[in-house]
Amino acid sequence: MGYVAARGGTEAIAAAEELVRRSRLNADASWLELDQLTERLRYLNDRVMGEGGLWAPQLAARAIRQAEGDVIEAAHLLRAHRSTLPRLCELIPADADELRPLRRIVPAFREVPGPQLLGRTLDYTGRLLDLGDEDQARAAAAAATAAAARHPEDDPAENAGATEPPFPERLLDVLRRTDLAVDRRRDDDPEPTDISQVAVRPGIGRSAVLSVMARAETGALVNLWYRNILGPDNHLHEVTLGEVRHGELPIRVRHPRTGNPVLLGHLRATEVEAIEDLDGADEDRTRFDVGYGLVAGHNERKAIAMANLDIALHRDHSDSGLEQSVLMTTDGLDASGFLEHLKLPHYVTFRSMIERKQAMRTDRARNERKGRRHHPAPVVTPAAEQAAVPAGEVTP
Amino acid sequence: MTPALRVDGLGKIYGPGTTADVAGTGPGFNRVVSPTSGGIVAAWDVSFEVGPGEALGVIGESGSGKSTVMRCICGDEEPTTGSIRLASVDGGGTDLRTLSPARRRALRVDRLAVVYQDPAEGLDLRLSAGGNVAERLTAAGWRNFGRIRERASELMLRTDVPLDRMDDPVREFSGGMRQRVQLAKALANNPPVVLLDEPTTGLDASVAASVLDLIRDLLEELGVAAVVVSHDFAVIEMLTQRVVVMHHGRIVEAGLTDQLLEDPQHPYSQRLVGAARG
Amino acid sequence: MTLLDPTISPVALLAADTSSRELLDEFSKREIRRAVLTAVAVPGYQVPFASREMPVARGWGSGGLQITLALVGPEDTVKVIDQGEDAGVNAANLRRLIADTTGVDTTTVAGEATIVQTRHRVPEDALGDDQILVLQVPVPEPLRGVERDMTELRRMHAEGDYARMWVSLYEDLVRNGVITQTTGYPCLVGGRYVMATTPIPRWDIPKLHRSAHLSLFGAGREKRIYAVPPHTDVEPLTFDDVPFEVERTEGASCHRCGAGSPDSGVESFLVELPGTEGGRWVCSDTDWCNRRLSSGMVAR
Amino acid sequence: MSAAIDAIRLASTARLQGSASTVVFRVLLEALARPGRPLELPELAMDPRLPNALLLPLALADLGTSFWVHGLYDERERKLAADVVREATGARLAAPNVATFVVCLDGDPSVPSRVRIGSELAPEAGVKMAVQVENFATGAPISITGPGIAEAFITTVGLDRAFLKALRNRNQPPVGIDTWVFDRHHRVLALPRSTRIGVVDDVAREGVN
Repeated sequence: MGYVAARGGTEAIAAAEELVRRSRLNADASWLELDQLTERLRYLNDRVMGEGGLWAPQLAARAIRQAEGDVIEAAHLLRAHRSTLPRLCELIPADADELRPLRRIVPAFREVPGPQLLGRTLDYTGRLLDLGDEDQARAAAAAATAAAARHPEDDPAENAGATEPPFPERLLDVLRRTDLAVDRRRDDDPEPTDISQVAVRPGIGRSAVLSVMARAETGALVNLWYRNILGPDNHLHEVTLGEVRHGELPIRVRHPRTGNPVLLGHLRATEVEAIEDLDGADEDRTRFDVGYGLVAGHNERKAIAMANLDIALHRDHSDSGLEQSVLMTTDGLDASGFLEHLKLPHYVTFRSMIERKQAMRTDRARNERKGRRHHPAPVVTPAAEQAAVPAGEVTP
Repeated sequence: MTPALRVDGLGKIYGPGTTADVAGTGPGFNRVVSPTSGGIVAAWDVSFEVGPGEALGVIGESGSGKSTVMRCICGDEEPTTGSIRLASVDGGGTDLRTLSPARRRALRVDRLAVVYQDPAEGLDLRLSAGGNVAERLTAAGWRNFGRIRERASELMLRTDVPLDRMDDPVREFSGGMRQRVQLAKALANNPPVVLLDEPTTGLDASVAASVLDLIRDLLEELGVAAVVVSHDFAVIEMLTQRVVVMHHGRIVEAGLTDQLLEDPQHPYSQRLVGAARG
Repeated sequence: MTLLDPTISPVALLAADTSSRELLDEFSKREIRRAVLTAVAVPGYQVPFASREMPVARGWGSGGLQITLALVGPEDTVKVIDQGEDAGVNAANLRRLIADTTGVDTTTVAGEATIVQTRHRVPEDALGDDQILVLQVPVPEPLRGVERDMTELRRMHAEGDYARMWVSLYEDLVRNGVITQTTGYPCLVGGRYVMATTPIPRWDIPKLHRSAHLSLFGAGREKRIYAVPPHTDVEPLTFDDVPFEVERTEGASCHRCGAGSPDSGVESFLVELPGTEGGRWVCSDTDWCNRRLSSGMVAR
Repeated sequence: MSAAIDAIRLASTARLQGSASTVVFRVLLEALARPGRPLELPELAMDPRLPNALLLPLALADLGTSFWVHGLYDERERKLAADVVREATGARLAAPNVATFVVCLDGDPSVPSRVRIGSELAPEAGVKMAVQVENFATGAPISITGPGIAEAFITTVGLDRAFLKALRNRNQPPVGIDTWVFDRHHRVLALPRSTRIGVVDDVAREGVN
């Protein structure tokens, strides 16, 4: 029998695909190399890996190029690719204390244990659109790249923390030592939930909620955060950031036969600890509480939103619907996929809708409605009604 | 005869406390907060029975524990200790607290109805008056639209809700009318026991009086067992035959309503009666 | 790599067979299969499953696709329809993906298929006991109209507490004189669970009731799988004295095969082709309509 | 050591991949959709020393799942079966009350009361159980009815009265045990939790049917 193409649809889709393919290749520009994406559009690449839930810089770059820069589409490509790969083992939960910082700031304190390490960030550069000469910029970039290749140790971004101890103590450790902050690090969830393996729903553990946020669409999470600051829901107040770190995190697996940890490599991650000043009537005001955020790549916005939402979720005991919002509405693929499905044909459903509109216009329906408005006094025999529903004994 | 409702040794402690904290609380100490742990002994050692067709009053000031007792009986809150039995469940042989939450909730359909002070607690204000009654009926398995309409109309008539308002959303109703709808809904499946929590508090005096008249007539006519929780002796006097007085989480006096009003024994009862008569 | 190589994990050996063309690896299929089995054993209950990302958007049939990919074996023949049409864009897209990545045979003829994947329709001809119907589900929760909180929804299903669903039908009747629910009509399955019927039209609901075939429902975005086994009650929620009404328009008949006209003796689900002079009707199940035409049941 | 290698060798015959796992799954699904009807299992390369009941976890288990093998009379057989399943699927061996899959090699009637049945809130936590029997033609007659069954019928499934009663007591849909029964003639039938099992002498006594 083989493959049977149905007339119409298949041809139309093939033609649309060909148009996409041609315009992808046929742009009036040189071919986009993957390193241009991984090295020059770093934030974009990191974001796609974070939302795609897969640390694979080269694959992410391919996805971005194939998606022509559409971030959600690129994340979708990564995730769909991951679906085809077998899951051979589970990672050993990474220890965030092993994160080697490329950047580390502590807004809450002036003098902190370890350095305030600004590192590579856009935060402090003026938002002035660079209108400089293209040729000069190209030359400057080439020179800088060549210089870095000759003396990698001079690279200020890569070696920002080289002179300091690699793992500065956390501000929170200090606060906890002085009993000013509660300890919300827990050991009752030693095997974090892998959200690619289960369907999350309210009531699922904190590790799953954190994972959902780590994989959430950045804009969605930032919006949910802001909406809860300024919008009608009002579950959040602003936190003080105890720690914002971006750095390299070692990733290990257990050897399948020996059970020994084996280092797979490093990924870059952004970690945030948010300090919350409790003010609820039933809360302990004598101590600070803490929210936690950790996302793949360099994405401070998302990690901060995550940390603030984490503590908000803890505070409202899952009573408010915020948990459902976080779990069910922040995934970029889910939201955009459902939105885009509205473009599919809906003429069966629409025909059914028209039919009901017409049914409401029939005389019968009109009479029913009219009858309701001036309902006659009922003729009822209560005894008969009671008999209709036997109220038997409950026997447990 | 098996009482329709029987409550034995009911107690409810909020906060960090344990039963050890009961010591040092109650009327004798003039406090409900445990001096040792800060636990709140909202109700303790509360026992009573209500026979079929009988109405029992529970009176006390706010904070006396009377509403806590009611919420523990109907399942809105889980008591710390004690038992609750209904004649309609296993002939009174089963403590409701041993039932699953699902079974406990299901009792509200036709065994144990509640009328709250705030109609928003007992009604879905977005639904029509008839729809609110229909919810109870469909929960009990009614599947005939015409019969549901008839039963809802009958209940509207019985609770003095004008029939031409039956299909209007309850949120458009006045407070008194909402309370009538709540009564209609509570009585939809002829439950043998009804709990009424401050059913007329917050209503204008004239509206309250007519709702009270209605409740009294319904209780007499339907023969249900009722527990009426109120801070107001006028309500208790009008609706109940027996009464228990609660103070700082304990029952301090119990008796026939007219006798207790005539000759209160406990100083707290005397104060309450005095205030009501004053 | 030898069989007894102690450095190879058992899992890697099991995974090694996975062909690179496949959209799901062996373990993903197993997880979906476990959910499918639970769904069949608990008719109408929405079984949570992990739901892999597919190369189609969430909402474009990723749930149905996952079920089909977890089902198809070498002996299968697959038919895919959207709105009743084999040529619909969603159907064409999914059919191509399924065929290209599994090598399975495809067909447009309902009777030849062992698996029929569909969006929004059940084929007009009754499926047999050797066929499986896979329905793409955008919104699996039938109670969402009366309750938004997922924890409460879970409780309502657990306790079979559907009073509020009934009340919504009551209120609908009171306000509108008819039950206005259009497609995806809520049904009680096996007397226990209220189920969302994808959005298939009411016309198709009777085809799920005590059917010879197994129906599987896949909601990829919401990560739920549910099922109606063969010979299982699927009862549309309605009051005893309010008949369940399917879509039917007085005087409408298919302009191609005549279905729906008094002398044709058959009816099908028709969709309208609007026109200036009142529009024309056509069968939504194009394969069924085509077969009527080609078998000479109707004069062209 | 040799036992371990034996298990690895046997597992290599029992590792269901690609179309083998698909066809086994399809038979298990078909059986579940039509309870009580015996179906032929597909031809497989599995070593004949391994009982067919292992096919349930072999086709469906993986790294994220757990299983338990029960067999009272032959500890070596039980141990070997468990090693093979673990080696062929990566699934963890677990206690009966938490395992995703349970394989009962001997029809011990204590088994149904020892496995997990899920809850109203999570029926999916009910166990998937495989039971090995000799022959479907033997055992206590039962009447079965429910989803997937057009008309109630009476049959035997190779299980004795005690086991069937234990199973019936645990099946309170939506919670319960989904059971596949494998016989020595390369056949399987299923009794999902939705199937109402009447043990025939009880049925007769109650005057039903």
